[in-house]
Amino acid sequence: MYLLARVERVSKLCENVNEYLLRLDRKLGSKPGQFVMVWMPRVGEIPISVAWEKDSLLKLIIARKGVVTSYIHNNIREGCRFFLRGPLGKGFEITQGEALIVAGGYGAAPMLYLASMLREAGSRVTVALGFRENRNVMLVEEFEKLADRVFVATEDGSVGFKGQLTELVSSILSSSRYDIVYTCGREQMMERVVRMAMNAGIEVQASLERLIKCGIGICGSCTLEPQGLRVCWDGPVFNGYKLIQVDDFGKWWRDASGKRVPLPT
Amino acid sequence: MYLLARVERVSKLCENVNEYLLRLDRKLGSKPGQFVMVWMPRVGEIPISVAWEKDSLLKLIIARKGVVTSYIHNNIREGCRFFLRGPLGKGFEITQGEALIVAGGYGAAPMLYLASMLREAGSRVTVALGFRENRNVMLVEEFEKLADRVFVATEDGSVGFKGQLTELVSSILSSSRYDIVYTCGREQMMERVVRMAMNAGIEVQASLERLIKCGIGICGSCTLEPQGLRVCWDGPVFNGYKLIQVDDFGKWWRDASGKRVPLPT
Amino acid sequence: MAGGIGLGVRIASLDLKNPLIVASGVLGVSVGLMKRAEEAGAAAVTTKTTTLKERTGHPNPVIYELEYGLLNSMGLPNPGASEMGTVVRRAKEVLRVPVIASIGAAAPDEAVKIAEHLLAADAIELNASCPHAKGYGIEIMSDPGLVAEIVSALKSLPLPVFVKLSAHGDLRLVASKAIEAGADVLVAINTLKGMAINVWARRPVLGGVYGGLSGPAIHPVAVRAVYELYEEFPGFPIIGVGGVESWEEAVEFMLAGASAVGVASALRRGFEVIGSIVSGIREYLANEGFASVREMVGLAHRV
Amino acid sequence: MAGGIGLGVRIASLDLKNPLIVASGVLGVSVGLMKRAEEAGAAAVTTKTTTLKERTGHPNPVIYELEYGLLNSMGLPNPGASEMGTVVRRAKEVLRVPVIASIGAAAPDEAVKIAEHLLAADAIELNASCPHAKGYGIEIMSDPGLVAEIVSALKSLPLPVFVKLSAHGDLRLVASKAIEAGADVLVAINTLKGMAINVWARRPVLGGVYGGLSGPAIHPVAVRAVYELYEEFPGFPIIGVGGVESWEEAVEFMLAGASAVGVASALRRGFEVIGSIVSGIREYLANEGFASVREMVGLAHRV
Ligand SMILES: Cc1cc2nc3c(=O)[nH]c(=O)nc-3n(C[C@H](O)[C@H](O)[C@H](O)COP(=O)(O)OP(=O)(O)OC[C@H]3O[C@@H](n4cnc5c(N)ncnc54)[C@H](O)[C@@H]3O)c2cc1C
Ligand SMILES: Cc1cc2nc3c(=O)[nH]c(=O)nc-3n(C[C@H](O)[C@H](O)[C@H](O)COP(=O)(O)OP(=O)(O)OC[C@H]3O[C@@H](n4cnc5c(N)ncnc54)[C@H](O)[C@@H]3O)c2cc1C
Ligand SMILES: Cc1cc2nc3c(=O)[nH]c(=O)nc-3n(C[C@H](O)[C@H](O)[C@H](O)COP(=O)(O)O)c2cc1C
Ligand SMILES: Cc1cc2nc3c(=O)[nH]c(=O)nc-3n(C[C@H](O)[C@H](O)[C@H](O)COP(=O)(O)O)c2cc1C
Ligand code: FES
Ligand code: FES
Repeated sequence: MYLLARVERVSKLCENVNEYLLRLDRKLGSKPGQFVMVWMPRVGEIPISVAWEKDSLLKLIIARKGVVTSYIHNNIREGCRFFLRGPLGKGFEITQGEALIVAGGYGAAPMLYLASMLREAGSRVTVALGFRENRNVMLVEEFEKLADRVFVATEDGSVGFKGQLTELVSSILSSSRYDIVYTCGREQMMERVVRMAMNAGIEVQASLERLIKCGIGICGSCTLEPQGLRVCWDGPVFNGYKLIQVDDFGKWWRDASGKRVPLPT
Repeated sequence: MYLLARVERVSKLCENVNEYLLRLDRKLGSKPGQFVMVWMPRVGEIPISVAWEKDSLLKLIIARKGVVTSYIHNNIREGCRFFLRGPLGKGFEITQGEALIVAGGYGAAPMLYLASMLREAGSRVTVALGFRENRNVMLVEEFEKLADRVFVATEDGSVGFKGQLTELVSSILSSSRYDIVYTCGREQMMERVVRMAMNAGIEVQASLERLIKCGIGICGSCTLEPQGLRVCWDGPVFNGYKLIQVDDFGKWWRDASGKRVPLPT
Repeated sequence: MAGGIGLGVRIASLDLKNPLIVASGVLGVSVGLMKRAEEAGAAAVTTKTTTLKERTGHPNPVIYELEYGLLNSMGLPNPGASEMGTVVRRAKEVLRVPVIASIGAAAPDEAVKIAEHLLAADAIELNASCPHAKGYGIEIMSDPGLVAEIVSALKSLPLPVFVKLSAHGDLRLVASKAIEAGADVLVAINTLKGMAINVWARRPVLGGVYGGLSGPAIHPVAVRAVYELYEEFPGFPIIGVGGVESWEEAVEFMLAGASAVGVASALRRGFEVIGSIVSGIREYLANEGFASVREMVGLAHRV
Repeated sequence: MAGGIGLGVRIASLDLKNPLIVASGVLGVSVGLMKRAEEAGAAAVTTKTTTLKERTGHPNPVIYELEYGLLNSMGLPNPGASEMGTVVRRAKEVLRVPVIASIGAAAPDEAVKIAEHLLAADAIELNASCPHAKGYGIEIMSDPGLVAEIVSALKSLPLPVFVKLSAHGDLRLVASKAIEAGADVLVAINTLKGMAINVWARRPVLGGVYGGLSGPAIHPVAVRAVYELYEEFPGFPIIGVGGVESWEEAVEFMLAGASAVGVASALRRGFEVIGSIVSGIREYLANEGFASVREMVGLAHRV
């Protein structure tokens, strides 16, 4: 019961990150923050966030990381097939008002979709993007089209603010009032953003990653302790007040055997 | 996936024939001529025509014959359960106009329902009923309420016309014009009625019986040769022009092993 | 374009115009139904399993419909080998497609006696797997040596021998014994042994208590069986049976290694399903650029 | 009125507040998920099957959703017995319901070594039936003598031993050997070995190629297994597992002879299904005039 998709266009967003525009054999019907499992026969199956969807068109933004993502980067061209299942998980909840989106690296992928939905809902959207270096910077123009304000931070200062994304966010939060913060990216970054927002009394939602096997909440691979929250089913998006009670948040990951191991940095 | 029914009322229609008014846990949605399989746990399962249906009320008319029917007559009282599956088969097709219903014995069961549907469709309905003796006569008043004219034949002449139902039908057909004849009852009788109607150029539909096992067209138990018509699925109601091409019609039956044996008389 | 695609397959000595065979049981012993199956597009028909003597089968209820399949406890009703011989001869008069005669026997000499009545057929299929008739089927499959003996006895007759396997028991062992004994074709699978209880009646529904599960529910098990058999006996002709309801399951079987496909339960929706499966296979082949249905057999095994 | 109905059952030394147990696998190794299952109303939870050393399981895809069930080829991922011991001890701290520790072993001494890590649990369940991990499960079930040896070795420990059976292989033989060897409870069934092929990819879908079929598709096979076991070993405690999605399948199992019922795949719809099954059982008992859930065990066998 895989959805069949054809690649209509592959675009390079920056070094090691490509965008795949897909035509599906039927509408997916996702919400921002939901994901799909992408199966590459003979290679593997991995979770990828929906970066955008309309009618039967779907965008996925994929960073080169290991086996499957490298296979995709090296082999998948226009006309190739994608096998997908989803949409899976619970996405972001749209809260009207003054919204701040905080995204690090390819964590920006689901945020484009979110930003457009927020605008449709009548929110004002500020975006803070963080990248390591110049060659990792991506999607800034796209966000500029959608959002009211876009800030960029790079660790080497080659673009925008020089420093950590969290420093940028701290100054944004102190200069303006927000109703909601949405974040996606490295978990250590998100943990700090969640705490900042909670301290400022602002609602916050973060999208987590864990090792996704079944993707439908039935294998336990992606659970967070001690609440037994499944990233693939109860998440990947969680509210800040839930997350700060999660011992694993920002600290523990489960390896393929299910054992809790320190979160990779 | 049996439908559960409760007996609301048991009425004796004549010697050895009872009427069961059932309340179902949901609507059956049958057409006249369709049947249900009635399961009596620990006893057996048999086909019985729908005698009437409205909302979640259902009437079945059951003649005492062998194991299952005797069990029902002896044990099933108000408040007891019936297990049903259906509606099964293809029913009568309603042809507007001047209709003649010819029913022998408990073959009258599905005809009450048919008569009421014909009246709803604006047809004029004549009914010819045949019974062996006085103690077999049933449903005459019910038909009188529904139909424009009701004739009765008994072999011993105790009620109505004395003689075979087919003789009565022959005289009815010669005295008046009909657009359609519907028949149900002993197959030898129906065979003659079908030929009479066909000879007179009148459309005719007959409801057949065969050994019903699966009831859903998948076991071959009820097939007619040489066309491979399944009484449970393609029938039980067939058109005259189909039936006169059936070698088995009026002649052959299949026993429980599937072997063709002479039609029981 | 699709017109040029070769749908024909050859299984043992049987030439099939397409890979779709009506499996044993669902056409009963009716020549008329066999003819209807042929007219609907089936490339071969299989008779109900015949025993030596007639059997009336289990009492009603014999069938229980599930959302995802059927349970049946027909209990191998059949008119016996002699009468089935008449049916097969009549079938051969009116059909142009091959007729496969299914037999059920618990010993080699009994099997031969049955088959001798059925020499008008194009092949004998040994039902080594019916799960709900005592003394036949699953019980013989649990004795791989016996299956081999029966097969080799049947090979004394001039017909190809198909062996229909169960997914219960040791599939690969029975298959290898059957092949050694001379079997020409493997058929996999028969129904799985199951049952249903009605909670209000507090009773097993089926008259025979146990029944055979068929339809979509068993399809993944059947595909696995075919895949395993193909892996063990590459190139050996296999007929995949179990849960074929559309062209997709048929293609799945062929990719797993079946040269042809049997269909039974899907016929409860009418004979038209045969035509739609065959044309679906044709369209798939055209879309995927195959020239013949044979090209896809076993492709899922390629590393 | 329904309040007065006894839902409690006792299985070996385990007191269950109702007959619903979460079966092995679907809670992974997460104490948090076990707690959620308890809060949703489960009367006991079973851990993922533990092997001695950790296993990462098969590569993705590990799951394939069907309309009528699931195929999984998890491949017994687990952190190994020592880590699982920690999980079980933690689980016993936060849960009030019994914790059943499932183990997979190919030899008696290995089984005992694993179980020694798990003595905090309330019972050991020997997974004699996992169909997709080489060297474990189905392979040990195909050797009834080995199952017996493992069971009797486990009986040296102070915990009741449950044996989880497969519907492949000789169910009754393995069960009788296990009982002779001292097994306290039979659990039937595990998944059926199956697979799926994607026709466009022309490849088996599951990373492990073969997978275990669960859910409604296997329910009739599971009910049959329980019914057969009860008939063979009347009164012996059985836990029915396979395709329980609502109270009706649970009741079916109990009428067939199960004293308790396990649920796995149905949890893909959320934990609420546990509560709805339990309250459905309660309502059924009330409607049918039973005073206790125990009264209905095995009733479908009454002649
Ligand atoms: C909900 C969710 C949404 C995601 N969305 C995106 C996205 O939009 N764009 C994007 O580029 N990446 C996304 N990822 C991350 C992406 O799934 C991993 O980068 C990818 O799985 C790596 O696979 P690989 O075979 O290339 O790497 P491998 O060589 O197999 O592994 C390298 C590392 O990738 C991660 N990984 C591998 N397999 C999985 C898996 N099944 N689940 C989670 N992590 C895994 C692990 O950290 C692993 O150590 C998302 C992850 C999750 C959980
Ligand atoms: C489509 C159809 C509609 C019917 N409608 C009615 C009806 O409305 N009212 C009514 O009283 N009777 C009806 N019958 C006949 C009724 O099914 C039989 O009288 C009944 O099955 C007898 O069952 P038994 O167990 O009492 O008899 P048994 O002792 O089992 O058998 C006696 C005889 O009944 C017939 N019979 C038994 N089982 C079946 C079966 N499964 N299918 C067909 N015939 C069988 C056979 O002729 C058999 O020889 C209908 C039959 C068919 C095929
Ligand atoms: C009503 C019915 C009767 C059957 N009778 C037989 C039989 O006599 N001999 C046999 O080998 N298989 C018999 N089968 C099994 C089928 O041939 C087939 O193997 C099985 O149903 C799986 O295929 P399906 O899922 O397409 O139904 C029967 C199946 C059904 C549903
Ligand atoms: C994802 C998944 C993982 C499973 N893992 C195990 C396992 O580790 N050990 C085991 O004995 N059974 C395992 N099972 C089998 C279940 O415990 C159960 O026996 C089977 O799924 C049938 O029940 P169901 O139809 O309710 O799912 C697993 C099942 C699923 C779906
Ligand atoms: S990946 Fe299986 S529960 Fe989340
Ligand atoms: S009763 Fe089975 S085909 Fe009609």
